[in-house]
Amino acid sequence: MRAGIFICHCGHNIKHTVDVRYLSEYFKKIPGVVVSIDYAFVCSEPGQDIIKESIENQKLDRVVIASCTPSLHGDLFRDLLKKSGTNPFYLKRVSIREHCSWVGDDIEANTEKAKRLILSGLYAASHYIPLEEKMVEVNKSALVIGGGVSGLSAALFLARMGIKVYLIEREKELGGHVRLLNKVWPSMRNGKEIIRELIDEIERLDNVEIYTDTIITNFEGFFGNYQVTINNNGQERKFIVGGVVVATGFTPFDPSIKPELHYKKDKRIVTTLDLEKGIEYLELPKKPRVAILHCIGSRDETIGRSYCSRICCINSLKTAEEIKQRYPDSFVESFYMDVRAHPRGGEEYFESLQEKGVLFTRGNVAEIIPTDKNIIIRGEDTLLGEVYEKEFDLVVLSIGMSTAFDSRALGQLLKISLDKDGFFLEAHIKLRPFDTAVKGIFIAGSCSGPKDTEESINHGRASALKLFGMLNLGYAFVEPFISYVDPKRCSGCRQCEEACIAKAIKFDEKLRVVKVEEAACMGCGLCNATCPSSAISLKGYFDSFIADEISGLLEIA
Amino acid sequence: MTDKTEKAPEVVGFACSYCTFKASEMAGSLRMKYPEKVRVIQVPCSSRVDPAFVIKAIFEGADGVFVSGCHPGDCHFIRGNYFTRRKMAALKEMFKAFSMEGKVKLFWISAAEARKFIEKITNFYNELREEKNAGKKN
Amino acid sequence: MQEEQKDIEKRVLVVGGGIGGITAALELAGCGVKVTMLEETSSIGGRMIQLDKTFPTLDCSTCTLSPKMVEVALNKNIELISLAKPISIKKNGRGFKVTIFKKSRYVDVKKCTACGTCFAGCPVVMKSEFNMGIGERKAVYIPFPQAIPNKATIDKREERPCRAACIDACPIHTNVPGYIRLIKDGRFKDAYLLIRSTNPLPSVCGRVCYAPCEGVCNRGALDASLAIRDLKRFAVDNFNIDELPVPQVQKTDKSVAIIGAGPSGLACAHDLALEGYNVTIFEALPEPGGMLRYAIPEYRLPKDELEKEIGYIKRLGVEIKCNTEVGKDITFEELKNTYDAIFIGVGAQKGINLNVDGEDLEGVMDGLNFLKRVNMGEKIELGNTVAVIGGGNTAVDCARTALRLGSKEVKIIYRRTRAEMPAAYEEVEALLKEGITIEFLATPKRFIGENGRLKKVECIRMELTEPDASGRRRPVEIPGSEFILHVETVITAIGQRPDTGFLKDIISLSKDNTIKIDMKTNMTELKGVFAGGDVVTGPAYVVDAIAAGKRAAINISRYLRGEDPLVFETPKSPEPLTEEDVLRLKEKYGTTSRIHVKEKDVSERINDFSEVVLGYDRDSACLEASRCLASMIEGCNECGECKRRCEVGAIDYEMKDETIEMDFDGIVIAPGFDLYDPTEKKEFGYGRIKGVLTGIEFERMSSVTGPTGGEILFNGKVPKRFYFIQCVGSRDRQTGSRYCSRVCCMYTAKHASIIKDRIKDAVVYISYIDVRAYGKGYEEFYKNTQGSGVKYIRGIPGEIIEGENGLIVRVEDMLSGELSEIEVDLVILATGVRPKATIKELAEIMSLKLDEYGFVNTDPVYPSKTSMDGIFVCGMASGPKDIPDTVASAGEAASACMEYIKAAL
Amino acid sequence: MQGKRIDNEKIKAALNRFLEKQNHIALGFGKNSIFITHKIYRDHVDDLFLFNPYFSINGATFFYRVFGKDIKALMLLRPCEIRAMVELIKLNQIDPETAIMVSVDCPGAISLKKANADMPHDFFEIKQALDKNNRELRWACRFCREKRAVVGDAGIRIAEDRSMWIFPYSDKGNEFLGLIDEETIEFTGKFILSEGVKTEPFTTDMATFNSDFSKCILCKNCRDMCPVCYCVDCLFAGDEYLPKGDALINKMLRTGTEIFPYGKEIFHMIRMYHVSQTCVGCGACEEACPQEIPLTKYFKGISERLQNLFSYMSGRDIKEVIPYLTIKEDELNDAED
Repeated sequence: MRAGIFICHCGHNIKHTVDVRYLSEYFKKIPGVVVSIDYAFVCSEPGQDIIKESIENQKLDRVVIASCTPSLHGDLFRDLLKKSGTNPFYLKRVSIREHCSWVGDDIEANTEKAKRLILSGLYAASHYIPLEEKMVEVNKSALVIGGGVSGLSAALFLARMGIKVYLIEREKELGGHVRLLNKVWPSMRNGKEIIRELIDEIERLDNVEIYTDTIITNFEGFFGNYQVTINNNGQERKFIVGGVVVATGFTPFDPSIKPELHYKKDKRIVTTLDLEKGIEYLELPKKPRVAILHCIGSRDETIGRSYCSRICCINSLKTAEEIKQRYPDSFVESFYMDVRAHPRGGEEYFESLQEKGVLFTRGNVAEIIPTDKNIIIRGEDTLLGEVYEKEFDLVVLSIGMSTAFDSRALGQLLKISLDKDGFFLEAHIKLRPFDTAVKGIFIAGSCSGPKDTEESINHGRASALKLFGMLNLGYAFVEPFISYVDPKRCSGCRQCEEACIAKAIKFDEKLRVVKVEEAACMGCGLCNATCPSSAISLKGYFDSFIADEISGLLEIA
Repeated sequence: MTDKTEKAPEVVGFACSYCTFKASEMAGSLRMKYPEKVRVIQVPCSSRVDPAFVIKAIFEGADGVFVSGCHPGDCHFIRGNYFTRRKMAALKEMFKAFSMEGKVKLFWISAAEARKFIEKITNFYNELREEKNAGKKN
Repeated sequence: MQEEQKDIEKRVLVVGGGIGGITAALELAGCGVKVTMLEETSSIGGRMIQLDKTFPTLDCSTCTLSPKMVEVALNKNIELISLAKPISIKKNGRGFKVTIFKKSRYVDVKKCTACGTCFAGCPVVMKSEFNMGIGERKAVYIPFPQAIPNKATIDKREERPCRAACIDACPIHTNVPGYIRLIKDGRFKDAYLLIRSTNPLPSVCGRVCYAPCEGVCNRGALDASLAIRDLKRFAVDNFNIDELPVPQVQKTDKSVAIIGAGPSGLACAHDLALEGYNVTIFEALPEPGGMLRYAIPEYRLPKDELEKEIGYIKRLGVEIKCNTEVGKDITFEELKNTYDAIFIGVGAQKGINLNVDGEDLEGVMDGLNFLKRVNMGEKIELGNTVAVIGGGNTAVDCARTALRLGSKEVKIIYRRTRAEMPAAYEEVEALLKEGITIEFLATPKRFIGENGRLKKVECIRMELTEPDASGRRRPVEIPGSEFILHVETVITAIGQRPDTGFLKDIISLSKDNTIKIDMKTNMTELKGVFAGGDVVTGPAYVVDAIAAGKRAAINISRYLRGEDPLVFETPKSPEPLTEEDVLRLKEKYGTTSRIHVKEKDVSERINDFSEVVLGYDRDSACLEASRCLASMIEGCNECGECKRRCEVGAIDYEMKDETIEMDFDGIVIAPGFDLYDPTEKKEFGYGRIKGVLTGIEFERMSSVTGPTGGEILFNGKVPKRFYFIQCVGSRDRQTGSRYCSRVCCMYTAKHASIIKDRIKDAVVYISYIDVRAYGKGYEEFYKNTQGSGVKYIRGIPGEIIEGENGLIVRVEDMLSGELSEIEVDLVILATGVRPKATIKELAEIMSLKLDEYGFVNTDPVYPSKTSMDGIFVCGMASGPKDIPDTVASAGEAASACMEYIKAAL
Repeated sequence: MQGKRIDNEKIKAALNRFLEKQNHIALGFGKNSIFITHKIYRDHVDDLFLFNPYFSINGATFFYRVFGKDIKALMLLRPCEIRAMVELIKLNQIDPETAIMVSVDCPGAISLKKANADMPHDFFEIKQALDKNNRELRWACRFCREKRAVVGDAGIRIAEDRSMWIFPYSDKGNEFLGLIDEETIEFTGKFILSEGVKTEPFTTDMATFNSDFSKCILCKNCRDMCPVCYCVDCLFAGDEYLPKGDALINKMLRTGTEIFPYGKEIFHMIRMYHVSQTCVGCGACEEACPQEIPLTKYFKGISERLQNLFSYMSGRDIKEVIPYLTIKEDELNDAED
């Protein structure tokens, strides 16, 4: 080892409470250290020149820079090493500013601490191996699961960007639930029309293969190279894709789960979705009295559905408007807990319906009693504190969203997790709402939680973009700090595989050892800490580095 | 070192890059003070911390070791710190069996919690110092 | 491959560095597009970084966002331009030609190391935008520790009205505008520390400095110059020097001997001690202080004050050996052998003789010697009539001392006129007030005595010649104008010169006994021997001596470290204001008169040696300080403190705002949002009633990165009762915003749960219309908050009034129908979202259509599509969104932009 | 509970039937010249002992990493041995298809180290001998957590009425029961062995640890004989924890340590942690120790404490996941200090 140690004064910032001169002298005596220099500003241009010259003249193969915290200056020093002709991963940065000179007052103790920190950095660096930023090939093709508005948007985007797309849909027809909507709020355009536009556009492109009436039967591989087997109407097909967008949508809540709603038992009790087919078939009187019941299958802990379905308040409003339009003399009353008209324009819509005479009554309905003549609704108005009993000709249930019926099975196949409600779990609820723990698999639309049309389109396209970014070049850069298996040491116990969050570890049945799928590895190091013999280890954070780092901190040097 | 009458404990900490190490950086930029004998090793995720490291540190002279990561649910690697929690809970149980509870600590310190970082490690240090010096006097 | 190459060359402009902009930029960069990101403030992060925690997981906002911000900084495809905004956009084919205005940062980002030295010293304290005004920041600042770019910014808003001539006039370049600003802001301790940072003897200078600064003060051209010295004294008097800590410094093994414990020696010792050298001062007299102790009378500079200053220098570890005269008690050679460097600062302490007859008479004495004897406590009988010869400060001091010693008639004889008197103006004023007369244009010809004792002085009248080539008017005798004065004592004070006898044969001296030094290095001809102060320059002022000592200290330190000496640049000469400036400033700021410092009554003060000048009280000090022109402006006033402190030379006041032109293929705008200012909702009393806050203010108050470090404090106490009001400025026709802001329900629930978590016995009420917990996990969060004991009240309060023990909220609970009055400590208004003010500007230059509220118009099926082809919008700019929705919309905008630029191929 | 009533001969017959097939082998207890010991039967069983009064090694120790030979092995072993095998299956060291694991009620054993060949081999006789003379019962057996044959694919249990039964616990177990010429009937009686001894959580201190381990010579026999220490290349083969050669000299020079062998505390502590969830407490390590260090006390004590933390028991059920490999979001909420 020919190590160079560069200790930065950072002006007064380090020098003030750390005896840098003593340190540079001290490290000159450590075996393996060829250069030990303290300098006013190592990051300045003359400072960088000193490092560069030292590397070139002294043939340094390890560079320890003791200065500010590693996150400052980004890649500056790593690039410097590269420019000087050394592997950039021979660099060790030791923070003696944020973690030493700034946090202690005692010069003697600080100097001692800095000495230990640099020493442990040096020990760690002595074990360093050269790393490289590798590239792996990825397949420029994508699988989009689900042909609803979200999936269609994703597929269309990917196809437009030149990615080969396999779009599969479990139903016989594309379009998902939007296809069933008479009017899509807020544009009030016909759902079928919106879907038609998307499909027309997709069909115009020659790089999309559409499979309806299709399910996935097998799914293997890793980011960049997933092997998919589908069953298309009885026929098996196989293809390879680089990544996946899951947009399996939702299943509308079935109110017959709650017998007290009398759904399907009484024709006069319908859901908002039923009404999308039109009102005419209901044969209502000229001045119908209509009740709209919010939160059916949502915010209801008695059936284990505590979540809000996000779309049903607007759906209720839309229904009310439609009834009012068709029957101007109708009486429409909406029974609600909170009117969640949060989308853009929603509040104004809510107000306009109030103006049109739709009555909004706060309070859940306690009882629905169908009689021959009409349907009696009993409940308590929580605003007025009065118990009411009202008669209606029609009761509309504003139903929420349930998870897609096949989520669990698909999740198991794709190795992606579900949340407590059975929707797909995102990597981070705020900032990574489309990512899953598995690299190259994205979730979009209502399969990760209830969303309206606009949000589903957003999701579909945004997750498609993310996938496109990963597939675009046909290859992907692999992080240098990923796990690596020494096959000679691996016992094949598969503990790492079981624990791996990114599911980036694969077992080789023949050799009986595990293998890291480099493109999929996130670089957390959990596998390394799980393997009892450290046969799998995280590059940049090998056991030997950290073990010696510990020694450096504790040895009486 | 400076105080000759008192033995200062050695503390080694493992801090995850995304939360606790960031908090320690922030503590530095805010010039908060903590004992010089507390030194931190940066790891990508607290789940990289092999309990063997902790054991090694303890038997090579550390009086206390702490492992600190993101709050449960906040892990950059999605679930890494839950594994840390299991492993460290077990390790702490093991140390408890050896009547060495208090030598190993697990903290959740987010990137913004520089103050919590200081509080936690200073308290830890003080506990260890008391213990170390009480032992000496007896 | 060919096609991909083209892709890579595509450029997209992202306007706004909040979570929306960051997401869009990262997504685009991930697809190989070159992204230029503009952020109007000095750091990206937007609103989200201000948040403490995010709902519904209550995870830390900093933790989740800062890695993304770092990613932006590291991504090689993203160029981040902070403090910048587009000012014009022209469509150029399918692409755009954009003119970008780049406000200058005044800090070289390449050099800045984010060490924070600059803001520690900056005297201009401003409200922190990051902390919503609840906390403070300096005019040079990094908004928060995780800022990207993590570089300092100088908040300079306008040019300083004056030229800060004071700084240039001061030999030690005291940061006058800085400490005056701090006094104005009531930060007396900071003012003291700022003065102290360049001046080792501030108490002395606050009393006896000749204040060249005041002479050149630009305010003087408007009305009257600032009372700079008196303000300094005020700052000094308000600080107990015993509280000044001794900084820990690294000791070196080098030692320095200083000869003379006068101002130059003390200053030199002070600075060297701070550098870690072992310093010993050798002083011939019994006490340290030199002229400060032995020449300046007690009534001007109380010995206690001097003692304190010297005491601190001793605390720094400087050893002062008194009664040790070099050349007598110890040889110079010995010093040279024992010490690594020597500084000679023995001053000029030998009075100059008049060279007239009778100077040896009893009753004729040397002024310096006289003062020294008095200061040493000797009782001197002067008789009733005393004449003092000379017009300098020593003469004035002698005269006033004589008066205090009991002489009835004290007269000064000076050969020129009042205008030429070198003594300080106010000293002469004080002297005249005390009843001392001055005989101008006269000079003694001889002293006449009887029995060896002085009886009379024969003087002669003088007149001044026309100015000579140097502009000086020399006095010449008027022949035959002799006259006699009857006096009992004459004190001569016509000048002094160094007493450097002990250096004879060691160093060559000039005629007037001064030592020659290399003015660049402060070194004498002997290696390692330095000199400064009166012994070099001849008699000068205290602050000159201090400056000389400080300069010598710098080069002694460099000499001992083996570095090249620092060559001192000739200081910039003080600049006066131009006449136009004066007129303009007069109009702008008006004229005021100087607030004079209080003095002791004449009748009282002439009886003893108590201090004459009494100093300012707080109010008058602040008032006087507020006259400073440099303190009139908001933001940086270029006092130069940061520049002086920055070790990498990153500060550049000369930096100019720039406009740059760039070409882009597509544009994504994510300007974000503003929050509703609830002042107009009078019933809630925001801005009027203390204790009514907005949600974001509470956010900063409760944030671990906020000014209190996460402790919820109000008036220094932990509040227990909270009242949240939702829908303030949302769903509200009165304020013209019928829309729902989408985030307030949840952030209120979040605040409530944070309170419940941190303050166990807190009582929390939330007024609402509908609770819109629509997002993933939101409903559960709302239910948990309710479950933790937070009381939800349906209905918005009608009024908030101040009660005896807090605020009284009048509200009708629409569920129970009860009208109640609830007493609470804090009321927090969940203010709604408003379109960002800059959206209007952007819309104008980009020809975008806005909706009735001012949000950008979009199409629900193409959620990021604006009315301008190629410009896409995301985040709150197109209507309220929470974070996940913003992230989704940013992704969508990026994808639309990708499609747009792809289609251009 | 449905099972078959059996005796030694019926088992033997079933085994012989099992061994008729190609590649079928059986592992049980047989006799070497002096002692009852592990024995592999290839095609015929003659001297089968269901109960072994001596404990020398854990049968699982040598029966892992058997793959791809199409071998089917039938194990008739002690519960602790079967439990170790279950853990090894979880650790992918034994192909679950390879082994049919039949546990047998264990009367306890004496250490082979201290044995004369005078022990009986009948369950009751062994039990009686050990009950009478408590001194000889191994420490591990005295505090055995599971003597009952309730683990594996099937278990041979002794009833209070001295009758012997076999019960299937899995499909593989049923397969083996199929070879026994007996009707499956309902067992209604009581078993002679009841649940294992409940012990207080193990507690010690460093002083005791140091004195107990002071004699350690770092021969690592304990590791080699541990059934669940399965790694092909041990962590301690590297220099990170137990430096050797140059690394050792470096370490000595750097730390000033003179104590030799270096790092035995680290070795035992880390090993203790490594096996904490999989240790079955069989005490094979102690049998292997030449220095008579009471290893079982530590390894068994620690592992039981750590397993209890996750309500886990090694070898209980093949479907239980080793606790370090899985998580729950809502657990251990007091783990933070």
